[in-house]
Amino acid sequence: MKLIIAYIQPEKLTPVKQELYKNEIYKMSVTNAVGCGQQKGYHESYRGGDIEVNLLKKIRLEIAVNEEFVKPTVEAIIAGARTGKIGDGKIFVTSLDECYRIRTGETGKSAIG
Amino acid sequence: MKLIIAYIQPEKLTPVKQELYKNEIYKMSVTNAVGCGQQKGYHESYRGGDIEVNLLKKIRLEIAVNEEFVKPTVEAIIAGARTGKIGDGKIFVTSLDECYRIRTGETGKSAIG
Amino acid sequence: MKLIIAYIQPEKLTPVKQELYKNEIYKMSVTNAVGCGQQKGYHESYRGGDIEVNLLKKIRLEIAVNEEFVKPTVEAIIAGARTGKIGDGKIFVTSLDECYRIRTGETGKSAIG
Amino acid sequence: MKAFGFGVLGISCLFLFAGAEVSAEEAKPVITDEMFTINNLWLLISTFLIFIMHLGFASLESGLTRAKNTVNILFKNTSIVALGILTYALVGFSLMYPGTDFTGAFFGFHGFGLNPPADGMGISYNGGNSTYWTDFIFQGMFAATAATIVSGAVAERIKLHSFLIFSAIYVALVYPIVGMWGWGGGWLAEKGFHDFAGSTFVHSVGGWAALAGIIVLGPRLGKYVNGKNKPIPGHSLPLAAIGMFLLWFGWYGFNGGSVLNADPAMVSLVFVTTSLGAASGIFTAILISWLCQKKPDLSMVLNGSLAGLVAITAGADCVTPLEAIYIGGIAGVIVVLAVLLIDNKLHLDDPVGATSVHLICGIWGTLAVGIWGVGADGSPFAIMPQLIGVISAGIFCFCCALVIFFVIKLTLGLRVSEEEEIRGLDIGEHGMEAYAGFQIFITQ
Amino acid sequence: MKAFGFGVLGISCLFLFAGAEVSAEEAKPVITDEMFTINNLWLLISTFLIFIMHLGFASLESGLTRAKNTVNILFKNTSIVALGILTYALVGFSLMYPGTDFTGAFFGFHGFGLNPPADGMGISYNGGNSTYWTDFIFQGMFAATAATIVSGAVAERIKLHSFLIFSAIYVALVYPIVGMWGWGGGWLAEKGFHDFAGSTFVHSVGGWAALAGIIVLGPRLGKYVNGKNKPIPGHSLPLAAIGMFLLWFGWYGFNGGSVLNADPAMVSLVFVTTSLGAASGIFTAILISWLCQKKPDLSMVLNGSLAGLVAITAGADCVTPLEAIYIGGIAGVIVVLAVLLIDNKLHLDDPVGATSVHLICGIWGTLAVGIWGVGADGSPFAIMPQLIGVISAGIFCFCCALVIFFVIKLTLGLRVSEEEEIRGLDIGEHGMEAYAGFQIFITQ
Amino acid sequence: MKAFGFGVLGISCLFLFAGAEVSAEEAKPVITDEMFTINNLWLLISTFLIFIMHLGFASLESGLTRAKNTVNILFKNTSIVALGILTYALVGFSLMYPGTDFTGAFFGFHGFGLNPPADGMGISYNGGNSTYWTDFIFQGMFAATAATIVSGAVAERIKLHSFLIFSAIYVALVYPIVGMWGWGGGWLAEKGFHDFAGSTFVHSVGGWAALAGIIVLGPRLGKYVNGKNKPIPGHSLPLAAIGMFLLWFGWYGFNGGSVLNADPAMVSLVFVTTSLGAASGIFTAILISWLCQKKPDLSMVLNGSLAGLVAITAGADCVTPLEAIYIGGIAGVIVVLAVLLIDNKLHLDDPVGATSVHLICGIWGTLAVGIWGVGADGSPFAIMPQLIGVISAGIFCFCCALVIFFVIKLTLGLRVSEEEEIRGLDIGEHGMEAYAGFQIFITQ
Ligand SMILES: Nc1ncnc2c1ncn2[C@@H]1O[C@H](COP(=O)(O)OP(=O)(O)O)[C@@H](O)[C@H]1O
Ligand SMILES: Nc1ncnc2c1ncn2[C@@H]1O[C@H](COP(=O)(O)OP(=O)(O)O)[C@@H](O)[C@H]1O
Ligand SMILES: Nc1ncnc2c1ncn2[C@@H]1O[C@H](COP(=O)(O)OP(=O)(O)O)[C@@H](O)[C@H]1O
Repeated sequence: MKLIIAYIQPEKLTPVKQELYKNEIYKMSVTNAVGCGQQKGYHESYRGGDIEVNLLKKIRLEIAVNEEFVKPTVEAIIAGARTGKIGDGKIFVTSLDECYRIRTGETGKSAIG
Repeated sequence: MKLIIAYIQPEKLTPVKQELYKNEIYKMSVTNAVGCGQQKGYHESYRGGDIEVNLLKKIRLEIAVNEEFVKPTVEAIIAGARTGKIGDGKIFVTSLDECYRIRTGETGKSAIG
Repeated sequence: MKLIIAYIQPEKLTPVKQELYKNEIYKMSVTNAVGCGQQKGYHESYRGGDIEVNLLKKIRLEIAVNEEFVKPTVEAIIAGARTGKIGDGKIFVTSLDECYRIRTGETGKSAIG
Repeated sequence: MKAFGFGVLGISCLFLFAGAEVSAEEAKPVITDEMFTINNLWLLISTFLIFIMHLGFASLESGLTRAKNTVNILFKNTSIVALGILTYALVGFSLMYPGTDFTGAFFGFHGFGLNPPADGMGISYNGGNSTYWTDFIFQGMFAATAATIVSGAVAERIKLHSFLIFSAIYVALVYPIVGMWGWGGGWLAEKGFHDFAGSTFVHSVGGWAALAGIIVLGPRLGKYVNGKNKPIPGHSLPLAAIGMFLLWFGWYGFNGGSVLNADPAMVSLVFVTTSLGAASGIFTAILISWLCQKKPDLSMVLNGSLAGLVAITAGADCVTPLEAIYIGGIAGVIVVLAVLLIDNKLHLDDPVGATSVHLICGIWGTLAVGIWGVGADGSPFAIMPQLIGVISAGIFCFCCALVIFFVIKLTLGLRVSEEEEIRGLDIGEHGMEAYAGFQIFITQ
Repeated sequence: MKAFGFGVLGISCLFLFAGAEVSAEEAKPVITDEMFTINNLWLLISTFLIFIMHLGFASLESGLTRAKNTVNILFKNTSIVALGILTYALVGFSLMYPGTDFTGAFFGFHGFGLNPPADGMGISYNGGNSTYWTDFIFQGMFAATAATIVSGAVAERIKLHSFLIFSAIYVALVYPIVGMWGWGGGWLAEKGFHDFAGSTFVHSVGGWAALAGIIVLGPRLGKYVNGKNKPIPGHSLPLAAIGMFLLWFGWYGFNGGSVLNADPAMVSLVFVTTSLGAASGIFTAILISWLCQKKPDLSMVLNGSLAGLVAITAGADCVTPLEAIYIGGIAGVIVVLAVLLIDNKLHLDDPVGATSVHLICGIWGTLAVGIWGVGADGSPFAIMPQLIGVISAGIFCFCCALVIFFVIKLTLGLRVSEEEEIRGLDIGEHGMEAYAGFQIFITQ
Repeated sequence: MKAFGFGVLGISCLFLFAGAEVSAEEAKPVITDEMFTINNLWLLISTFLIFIMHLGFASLESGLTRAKNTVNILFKNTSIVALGILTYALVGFSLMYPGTDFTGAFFGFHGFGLNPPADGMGISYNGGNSTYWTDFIFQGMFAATAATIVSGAVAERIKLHSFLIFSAIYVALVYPIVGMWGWGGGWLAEKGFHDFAGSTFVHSVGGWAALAGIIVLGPRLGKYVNGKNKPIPGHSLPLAAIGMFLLWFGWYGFNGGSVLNADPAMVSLVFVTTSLGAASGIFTAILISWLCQKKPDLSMVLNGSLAGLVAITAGADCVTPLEAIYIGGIAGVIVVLAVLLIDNKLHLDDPVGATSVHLICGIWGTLAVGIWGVGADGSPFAIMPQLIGVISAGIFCFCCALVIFFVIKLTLGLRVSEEEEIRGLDIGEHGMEAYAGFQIFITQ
């Protein structure tokens, strides 16, 4: 089992979700994040003082999947989020040791979906 | 060392915390998240247009523990969060390679607690 | 590749960022979190009722790095965040199986930076 | 003694000006067109001041409750203004001021709808104080406030349509019937009961219904756990503070307009007593909150100012500025202790403190007239009529409210489902959120 | 018939008071200093009431749009007040009230700047209704509202400087020229067209420009996807509710002040019709929204109250309270259906519903005068002049607005870049955020 | 020249109406009951307008600071209203208007508490302008504003009780003593110093204390790092905009009421100059902010409007509308440059720009009277008395404020602990948060 973490542009959440649904991945968790990557920030100014904003708003996805779903998931995210412009985001994959469904107490591969 | 990630219903945070305390797990980090799982979403409407809300509000817990605490932690979360209804949530367990306490610079098993 | 997760005091974000930049770590993701650790909470009161606040505001950093950067990253975080007082925070290190840059589709070590 | 007092006040106003050569001969009509126009204008100005109190209530109540129920509260407050004005036009005005045929009565009715008399727009209609239309709209704006008071107390758990039906009935029937007892020339007026601008007839009337509501509804989920009070903080204290300031602002019309003409001595006295009552309520609420709660609680201090205002309302025209400071100051203490008692001891869940502010301080203010108040003729008011007024209005309103709430509970249901309460009434009742795009998470 | 109606109204006011022994002899000047002072004061009070409507618009519009564009909207609304008053002093007042030389004309101009006549501060200037300064500032406060209406409709996508230039031109030239047709004694006034306080001359004038704006600009990104309407919820309904209440509050000056003096009968009638129009708009909007949308939509109900207010504005002085209930109630229904039509069917993206509220209900209100309105002389108004007024003002305003928008589009550009629209105009145009420190994430 | 000017203004008002046959014979008392009632009413209306300025300050200040200190700011502003009114009743009114015994003096005192004279409610009390109660409450509402100005400047770091004690002393003693110099018939009045509604006596008085406060307190943590200015953005610009609009709204009473009667010519002139001053301040602030900061800064434009208002306050009654545009426009430029200077160069940390708006523009406005102002008798005001007034008030207020702040610093302490400042004064001083349930994270 793998845990996939992806950072995408906020406005890409809906297309990514649609791509995931197409690939039959229906479960996910989403949080807000700010990040800095290759994308440069911008400047705000307030009462004459300069504010450098280099932590940009991003959406963080967390998706736990069984091994066979890793590829479709990654592909779906890329399909939905890629524009070719800097700031498109990153996907990280880590290993998952165990998974429980709280409602039933199920564990492992069957609990994930 | 393991890192336990759990998604629970927002209103279950207090009971889960109480169960964790009972099992002598006092350290945790909490973030807000929205998620879709088996639980169906609902519809909002705004000025006559329909909005499908399928990312529901959840609480994300992150708890780093030594191996012997994994079971009590998972059990405590289940004890506090289970209602038997869809939407109760999920628990994921991943491995932790290292852990540092910033204040003292301690590492490893002793740093975690 | 490793994924470093750190919890720090909110007001330490800027110094930590500066230390990271010094060590040439430019990429990171930041989220808000609340946490309980050794640091005791405090009491609020509202209309005569007591509210115990033991989940304190923290900043959560997520930084994916190649192995050789783990040490500098951890050191930079400690350098920026340590005050010696309880509540300084924790750093967790987990393994990363894979990493993709969405824009280019690059993977692995070269995608991370 | 509102509408009923028109004549009396008109005369007292003449009296005041006696030495001022209004006209060459005393025989001529003493109210000139100019005076009529000023008096009428002042009542209209008061009308828009009272109107903005509805925004005050809406802000205060939504500020002191959770973000997930904000749309619902705003919706209720918006609806109540409309319901209040419309039902007052339909039956309320007629029930409350049924005319001299019903002097001393418990109940009177003058027919449906608005029926301006032939001279309704002239000086003669109301002793040169106002036209019939002014009379109606000024009184109509008052009406809705009573229902708004309930709205805050029952917030975060009552079904929308059930609340709207309750409010419509209460404001259309109960409010004007009780009001008629005093202001419409009914039996309480005969007894010498004095409630200048409505400590009893508006605030307690609303407060009793609030009390009935929270008893029938029960506390919000998670408010009292294992017999312990778990505070549920309001989601926006700026909104609450805006509410308080707008209420105080509107109160200048509420009390000032209740003079029912623009008499300089009277209106300026009322402005002074009203201001000092509010200021003094804030002052003592700060002190007592600092003492009892260790750290001074803004929500309590906001309540303190409203407590002072509610309390001074009954006697704003008949106490001295110094007495206004006493009345408001005592109200500021009472309200903090009342909140602590009602919430922490009695475990009656009133999210905005409506019962403490409007009911308890409304009673205090009404009784204070019996302690310090001195009538226009120089004779002090007695405490007994005040007590009779407080008790009789209390019994009537509380019983009516209980009955209406129970009937609604049995027929339509009163309380939303547990699931809806957890998710919030905004989604449950309205299918929308108050702050789209902000992250609002509430874990209780 | 505003400034033009001064004389007429002054006389009608005398007439009303005829039986009231104002003075010993009929020959004496009938407007006393006192009456002059009252009349003048009432217009000044109305002025500050109208002023606060700008805060109402600012709140309503920022509440009904996204947090990322809030600074921009507040900025526009703040600028418009200033632009409105300044351009009105420069040319607007002179274009709108060019004087009797231009009676019955399409266009008139009296010279740049403010030029008080010799008797400008005395009773004789305006039949004892107001001084020249009062006249100017009362009318000047009106002017800016027309531009503010546009602001909401074109929100979240228009370039700041382009909008400011549009507004300055529109409020300096188009608004006063059309207004002159009716209120300045122009050709529509001659035709017997009646628009008491501006259902057409303010609200429709603004509404037509709003319509032109949203046509030229196109919808916001992501609003209509594959022919489907994707709602973009407003970020703060408390702000929107504050906006509505303040607008209603200000409307008492908007309509009440349009009587142009403090005549008790007239002003109180206007207060009653205005209140009932709004209340009844809320009432029907609740019903229709509950029916059509299953769950009652707060944003629609807020629109409902404004719809009632806009509709009653044309005839607030010449319909009965009962007819006001009809007019407002029908407006409440119209506005909900209009929003559903314009947004869901026509796919014209109007974030705050400005076209539905101000344009559609402005037209309805103007026509309603032709149905129910009865003039001061007792003869009913005809529908044809009203129709002519609606159509001619519509054609003129819509064409002017279209042309101005197009010229700006071709020269300066009208719409911000896609990237800026996604990130928000606050960062793009102002380099700042409305809620620093709050987490605001919007995924569309 | 406020209370002192009563007589003069009363006469000028008679004068204006001379040609208007007020009464049959000139010998009769010229102020009728009607005129008395209107004048008095206008002052009471102004009173509630000034009252709402406190909400304006509360909103503006909390909007321009961080969410973690919002409860604290709202608390301070609520307390100040109460303290202001109560201390003004106790000593302020008596210090400020000690009566003719102290004409030309530096200091006078008329005894504790409110002591209405025998004719305090009649026409004779104040030349038919107001009753004693009106006089008191109108002036009392003014008093608190001076302290409120300080509140914003010292925000986010001052201890609650220390601030409250400072405010109580400042508003009870310093404000009325300085005010007496001009408005109470003191030595500055004798010198021919003219400050119509308080550019100096209210705004600079507050501004000097603000300056003293920020010097003694030092900047907020993290505001200037290694000699570089790090902006700390306000947490809610809608709140700040609400604040600005409400302040402007209230200013119609602040300036309009300072005419001290309802004289149509005077009050309408004041409305026009006030409106144009504010509009023009906005206009130039937009231009200069667009130029200096590249992107137009809403917080600067809000300051611009207030700058225009503060500046026009001293001469609103004695300059022409065109001059009002100049005065406001120059103020709009000054305020932006002053903020840039004070914050970016002098590194004096004033979160809301109170010193730039109230102090600097207050001085500018006072001097502008010496440039353009023309007295009621047609002779222009001289610049020297204005300069003397500015300097003497400045020295007195600044020294007093410094001393009080230092004494408090040495005894009670002035600044909260570093830890409390980081976590926020809401938790530290009040044990509560302004936005429970919202996630507010601030990393500085
Ligand atoms: N090494 C990293 N560690 C943590 N987060 C990262 C890392 N690299 C990128 N991110 C996250 O991904 C977001 C987008 O990254 P960016 O560098 O702009 O993508 P790219 O360079 O592929 O266009 C960043 O804002 C950040 O939140
Ligand atoms: N595979 C997954 N990956 C990421 N998050 C998940 C996954 N499955 C569930 N979640 C999270 O857990 C929450 C609850 O899941 P749900 O399916 O409703 O639980 P159950 O089916 O066990 O009742 C979801 O809203 C989501 O945030
Ligand atoms: N075992 C853990 N699991 C998850 N989060 C933790 C854990 N320990 C600490 N944290 C996070 O780190 C923050 C700081 O921890 P704290 O115990 O106060 O540090 P220290 O004891 O090193 O001074 C906590 O608020 C919490 O968010």
